[in-house]
Amino acid sequence: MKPDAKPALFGRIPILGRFGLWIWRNPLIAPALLVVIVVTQAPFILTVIYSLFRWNLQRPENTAFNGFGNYLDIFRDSRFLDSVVTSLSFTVAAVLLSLLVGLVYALLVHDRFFGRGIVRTLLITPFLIMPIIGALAWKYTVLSPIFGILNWIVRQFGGTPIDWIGMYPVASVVAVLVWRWAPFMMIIILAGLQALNDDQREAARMDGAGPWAETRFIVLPHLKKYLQLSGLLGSIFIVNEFDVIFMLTQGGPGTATTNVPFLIYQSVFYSFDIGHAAAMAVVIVLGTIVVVTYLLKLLGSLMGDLD
Amino acid sequence: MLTELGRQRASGGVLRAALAAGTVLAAGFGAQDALAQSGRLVIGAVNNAEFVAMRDLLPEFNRLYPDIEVEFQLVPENEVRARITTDITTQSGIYDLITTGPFEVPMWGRAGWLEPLDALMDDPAYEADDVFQGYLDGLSHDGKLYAAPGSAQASMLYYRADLLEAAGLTMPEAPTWDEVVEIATALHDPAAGQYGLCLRGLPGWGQMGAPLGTVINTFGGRWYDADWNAQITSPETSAAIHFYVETLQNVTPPGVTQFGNQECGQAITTGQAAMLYDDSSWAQVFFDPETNPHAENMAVAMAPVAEAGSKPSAWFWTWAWAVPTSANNKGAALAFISWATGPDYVPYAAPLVGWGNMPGPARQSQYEASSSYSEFAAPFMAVLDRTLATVDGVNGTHYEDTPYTGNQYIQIPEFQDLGNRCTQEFSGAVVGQQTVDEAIGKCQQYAEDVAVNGGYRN
Amino acid sequence: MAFWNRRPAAARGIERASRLRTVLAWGVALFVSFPFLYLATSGLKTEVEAPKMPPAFVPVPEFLNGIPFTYTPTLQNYRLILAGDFMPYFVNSAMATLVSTLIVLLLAIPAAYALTLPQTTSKRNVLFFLISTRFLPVVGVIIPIFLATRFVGLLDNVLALIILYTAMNLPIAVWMMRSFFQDLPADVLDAGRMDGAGTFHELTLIALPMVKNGVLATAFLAIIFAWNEFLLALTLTTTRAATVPLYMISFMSAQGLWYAKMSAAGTLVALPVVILGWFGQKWLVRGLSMGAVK
Amino acid sequence: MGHITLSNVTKQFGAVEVIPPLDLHIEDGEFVVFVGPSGCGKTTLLRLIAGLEDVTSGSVAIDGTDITGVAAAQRGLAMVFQSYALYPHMPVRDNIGFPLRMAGLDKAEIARKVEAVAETLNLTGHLDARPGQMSGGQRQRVAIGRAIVREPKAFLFDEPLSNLDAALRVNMRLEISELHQRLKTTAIYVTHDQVEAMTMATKIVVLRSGIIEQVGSPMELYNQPRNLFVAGFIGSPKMNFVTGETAAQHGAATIGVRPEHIALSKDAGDWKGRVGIVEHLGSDTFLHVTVPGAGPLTVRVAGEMAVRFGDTVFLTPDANKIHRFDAADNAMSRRP
Repeated sequence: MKPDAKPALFGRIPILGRFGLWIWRNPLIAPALLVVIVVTQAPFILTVIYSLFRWNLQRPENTAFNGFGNYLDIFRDSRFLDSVVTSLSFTVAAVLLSLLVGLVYALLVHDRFFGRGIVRTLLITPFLIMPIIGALAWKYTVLSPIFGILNWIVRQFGGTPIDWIGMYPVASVVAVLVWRWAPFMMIIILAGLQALNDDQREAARMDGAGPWAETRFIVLPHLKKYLQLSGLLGSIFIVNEFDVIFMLTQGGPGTATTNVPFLIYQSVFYSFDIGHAAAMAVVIVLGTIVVVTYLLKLLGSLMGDLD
Repeated sequence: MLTELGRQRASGGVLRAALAAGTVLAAGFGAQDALAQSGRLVIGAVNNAEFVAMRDLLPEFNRLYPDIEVEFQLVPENEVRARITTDITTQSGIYDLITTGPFEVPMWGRAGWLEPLDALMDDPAYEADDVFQGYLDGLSHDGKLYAAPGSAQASMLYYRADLLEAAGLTMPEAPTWDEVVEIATALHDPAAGQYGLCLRGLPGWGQMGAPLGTVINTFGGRWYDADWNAQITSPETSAAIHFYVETLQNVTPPGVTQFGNQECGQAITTGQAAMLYDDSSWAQVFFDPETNPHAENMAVAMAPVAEAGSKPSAWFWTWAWAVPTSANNKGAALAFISWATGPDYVPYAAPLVGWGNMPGPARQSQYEASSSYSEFAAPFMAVLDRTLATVDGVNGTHYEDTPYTGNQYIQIPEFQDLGNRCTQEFSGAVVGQQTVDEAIGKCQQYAEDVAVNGGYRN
Repeated sequence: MAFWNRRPAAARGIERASRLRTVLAWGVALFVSFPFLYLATSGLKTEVEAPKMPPAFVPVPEFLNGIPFTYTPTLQNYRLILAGDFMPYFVNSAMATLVSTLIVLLLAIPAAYALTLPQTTSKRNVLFFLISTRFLPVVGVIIPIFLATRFVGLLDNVLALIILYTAMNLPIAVWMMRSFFQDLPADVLDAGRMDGAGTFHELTLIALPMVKNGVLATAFLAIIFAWNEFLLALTLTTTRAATVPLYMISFMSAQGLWYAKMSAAGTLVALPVVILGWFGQKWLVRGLSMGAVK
Repeated sequence: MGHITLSNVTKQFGAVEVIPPLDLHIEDGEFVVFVGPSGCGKTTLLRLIAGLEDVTSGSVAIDGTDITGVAAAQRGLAMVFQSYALYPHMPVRDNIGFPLRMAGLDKAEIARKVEAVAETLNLTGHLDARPGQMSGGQRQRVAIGRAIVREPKAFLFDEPLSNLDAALRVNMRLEISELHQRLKTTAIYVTHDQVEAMTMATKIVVLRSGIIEQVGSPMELYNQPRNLFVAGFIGSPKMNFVTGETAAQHGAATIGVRPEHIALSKDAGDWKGRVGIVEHLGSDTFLHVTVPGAGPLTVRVAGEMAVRFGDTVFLTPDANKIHRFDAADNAMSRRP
């Protein structure tokens, strides 16, 4: 392993160093790299530039260089800070619950039983469905005060219909996110379970471990790596979640479910305030880098030797 | 048919000539390219029933203009605004024709983003005299018309006469808000799935913002004083917001923060809501037995006011057709406008898709279009006429001086964001995320930011 | 003492779950898939029946009408949707998805292969760079992407989506394909080199045929991500290139009688990927874990 | 036709030097076996010759031509891998024909040559089978077929028999030897099994940590190991080493005696010891005897021997066959 083999971040522009120029002469890699850089890096550089300008699409005459003014503005704006908190709480809650639920799913379906294939299939379905359709289904078939099955049940027990999304918006969004991401966690955890040597479990049984002890002392320690991986990947996807919030709550009521991506979306497409939106985007990208750095280290250790 | 065809063509012809000159000067487009009545025409419109129906009638348009290939995109209101505004402000040329309204049109006209349509007015075949002047005023800037009224509306109060009667209640012709809430409370019976009133709770300056705006006006409130000091926390404005939020909390269906124009309309046709304060374009739906099982029990009243004797308050809105200067096919766009808003559309379309799917009347002749229509239009026409006659929906119904124009909105670009953010906060207050005063405080802060950042106040 | 002594069922083997667990697993599975199953079943109702409570779950033939929780299915919603303007959306989605997936494979396979070759250096940097781009929030770059798309004249053009989806899926595809290539026995590739295969023949004649399943799995994942993509489609397409998510957002606000039609449309849109997923679930693991977990 | 010369060849993996500077000459037609414990660099050396690894410095020449930078395929060598490395998606016919196809031969000629090779290797009936359907021995033959079909200048074998079971291994050993007799093509064969080395090689190269300890014919290595390592590595059971007083008596730091060069008696001899484990092989008997002052020794006795655990026996090394080593483990001359 070379001493300088640290994880690369996207802030590190390949043309400028590290990768060395040879990579561009590698006809097998260069095209893929070029596409990714042009489509993802170039726009990000533009975003950084935009973030330094006062620029509202509706008032082009008002455009001017603004230095770090946009950054000052967004950090003074309670909406942005709130959305950061919202993003973080969604992420923490949804990731932890998804992990837990995913683990339960995985433990439920790991061993063979009647119809295991079908059960697994049903369990991963939420992850496959287009997110906006998943959200639509929840909004209208489950949570809706009028058509929703939940309120029908409530009414059977003599309750009055509840506006779930209105009254419990955060819980509603987290519920949908967990519904959608727990299968993702399950898939990775299942892979971990499959990698667990049956001999080990059998040996534990020979040594007198009951199902609980077996899970606690053999299975869970073995799964640690997999739980870490799924948790971290899940965090990165969930922190950027947009589709479900767009469809389910539009960030509301109030700003209860406005996370950073949705706030940026609103800033761009409802306020047309490019400067502020870009500043927020830069901040969230920088924030993501912290997590990604850790993730890459973890991935690196999971991948074993590279180079 | 032949005469109709001829007239449409003629109208297009005059327009073409007139517009060609203006366009060449203004934008430097070649007249030939810009005004061809052929090719691809991309329309972006709000997905209201009248435009959905219009899309279904495209074969008729194509019979008149066989060489125009129409691509009609219909999107919910909040989304359509986002997409259209992005297109217009970046001059992207996505749309050749858009639905927009009196909030944006004067600003966009001034910015040079919309084509002037005065030529359309000058075309005798268009019968411009027939169009209500009030709507045209709202769509003009500096004496130039930038959009043609497609579906016009003013706000009014709908109610179920049968339910009121059963409860021994009567509705004044021009009720106050207190009276409305009193009646709504009497009729509100959630256990039976019966709700007193539907009122837009969906955030958005064009959704909750519209009825709320009129409540603020009639309560004597305003967004800014003459010096651009935000007035959300002023006693009048604050009282209006408190009233609106509490009404939503007390007498509306569950989930009201997700109810916009469409959802509230459904609440009436499904019999859930006893009353609805919303726009006049619903009248055609509500009074038509084909589209509303309770049609014969529907009645309307003037938009409620703060107290008896207050000056009438209502919002005016027009979904209007405009041609962006960045459009690629202005000729086809104009042809479509003249078809969709011309004097022949309603008489032709109403028998095919029903009165409920007609645009809100922007032309006097729509009321006289057929005897059956005038018959069922009679109950609400009186109220609408009176509203149109007494309310200044363009310059506002404020009691106090304001530095801005606009009625249920204020005509500055930043209002779109401000209105969205404030209504979002208010909807948060409706479901108890925060107190009304907290929401008002935030809204006040946003409004102050807009005044300063927008350069309205130093 | 030993717990399993008292529980012969558990002792019989690791691979058999208890009956309680079987029931539990089925219960959870049905609960979890309820929103989708109910959506699918509502698509087969009439508009009048769809919003009715108590909910009807079970489609039955007409003569069995009246049994609680049942209804008579109809295909009228599907007929309406397919006769309407749904197909162009569907075709656009299919185009964007399939073409981008094809390009992804064309670009990712050689790159991934090169990243397993011993003479390639900086593998770690390239791989980590690639995957880090996948973690960028798309909203963070949506403005420049919109403006750039406009600049090159590709607004409302499927080509724009194809390019973006390609870039979006490339990193994962490279990671995934690489993990498959890496599992190939090194000897076989060495044998190929001894036998005179250049890199091109080594890849096409030896390595690629051996990772057929890997290619399918990669394609499968790329298809899922591209098909379900929402924000870019929403922002960059209008009419001509509009994909199914745009069709779906018209159901965001209640519009006349729309519940059954929405359900049918949602089912129709979700189904291709769901079916694909049912067949390819075993491949999901590698893709979703970037190949870190085999 | 195929003599190979390595001059001053080194190989580093990162900072680790796997092969220190090394020279080696292989004559045309030789059967050279690289042998050594695992990790000694023998496979690396083979791969350097094959061109599958690049040398860090030095040069490789075949028939006097420097081929240091030449790609593996262009070196005119063929290789048989430990795992056989057959292409699983191709039938046997295509597997064997692959190098010819890469060389651009036309189809008819490929078919003809493949048939011919299949004939010699008894694979004719299996040409359309896939490797996955064949037994280990058959796969090995296919791998060999793929190597010989292109008539290389030399064969490279990388532990080709280690995946086979014991019986098959002996068979294949003979087959490969026979093949070499017939083709007379230079062969380089890597193994960690000194029996394979002894039985097949015309020349053995003993490697340790990338360094050539000794090169020679099997018998040279057996009779005149250059140092303690070679002495211990070649021969089975292993040579006995005795140090201390006993060695000093022979004027050496260490003396080595092969088990077969010790005479055993129940009555008298040089060393007295107690019998430990006795291994009866039928043809031979191996006794593990503990001799005070000399340590544990292994003794090989032809035929069956009636001794039991705990018996006392006397051992006498064949004085002419005692190997002496100095303090640096290098062999000293035989006692005069």
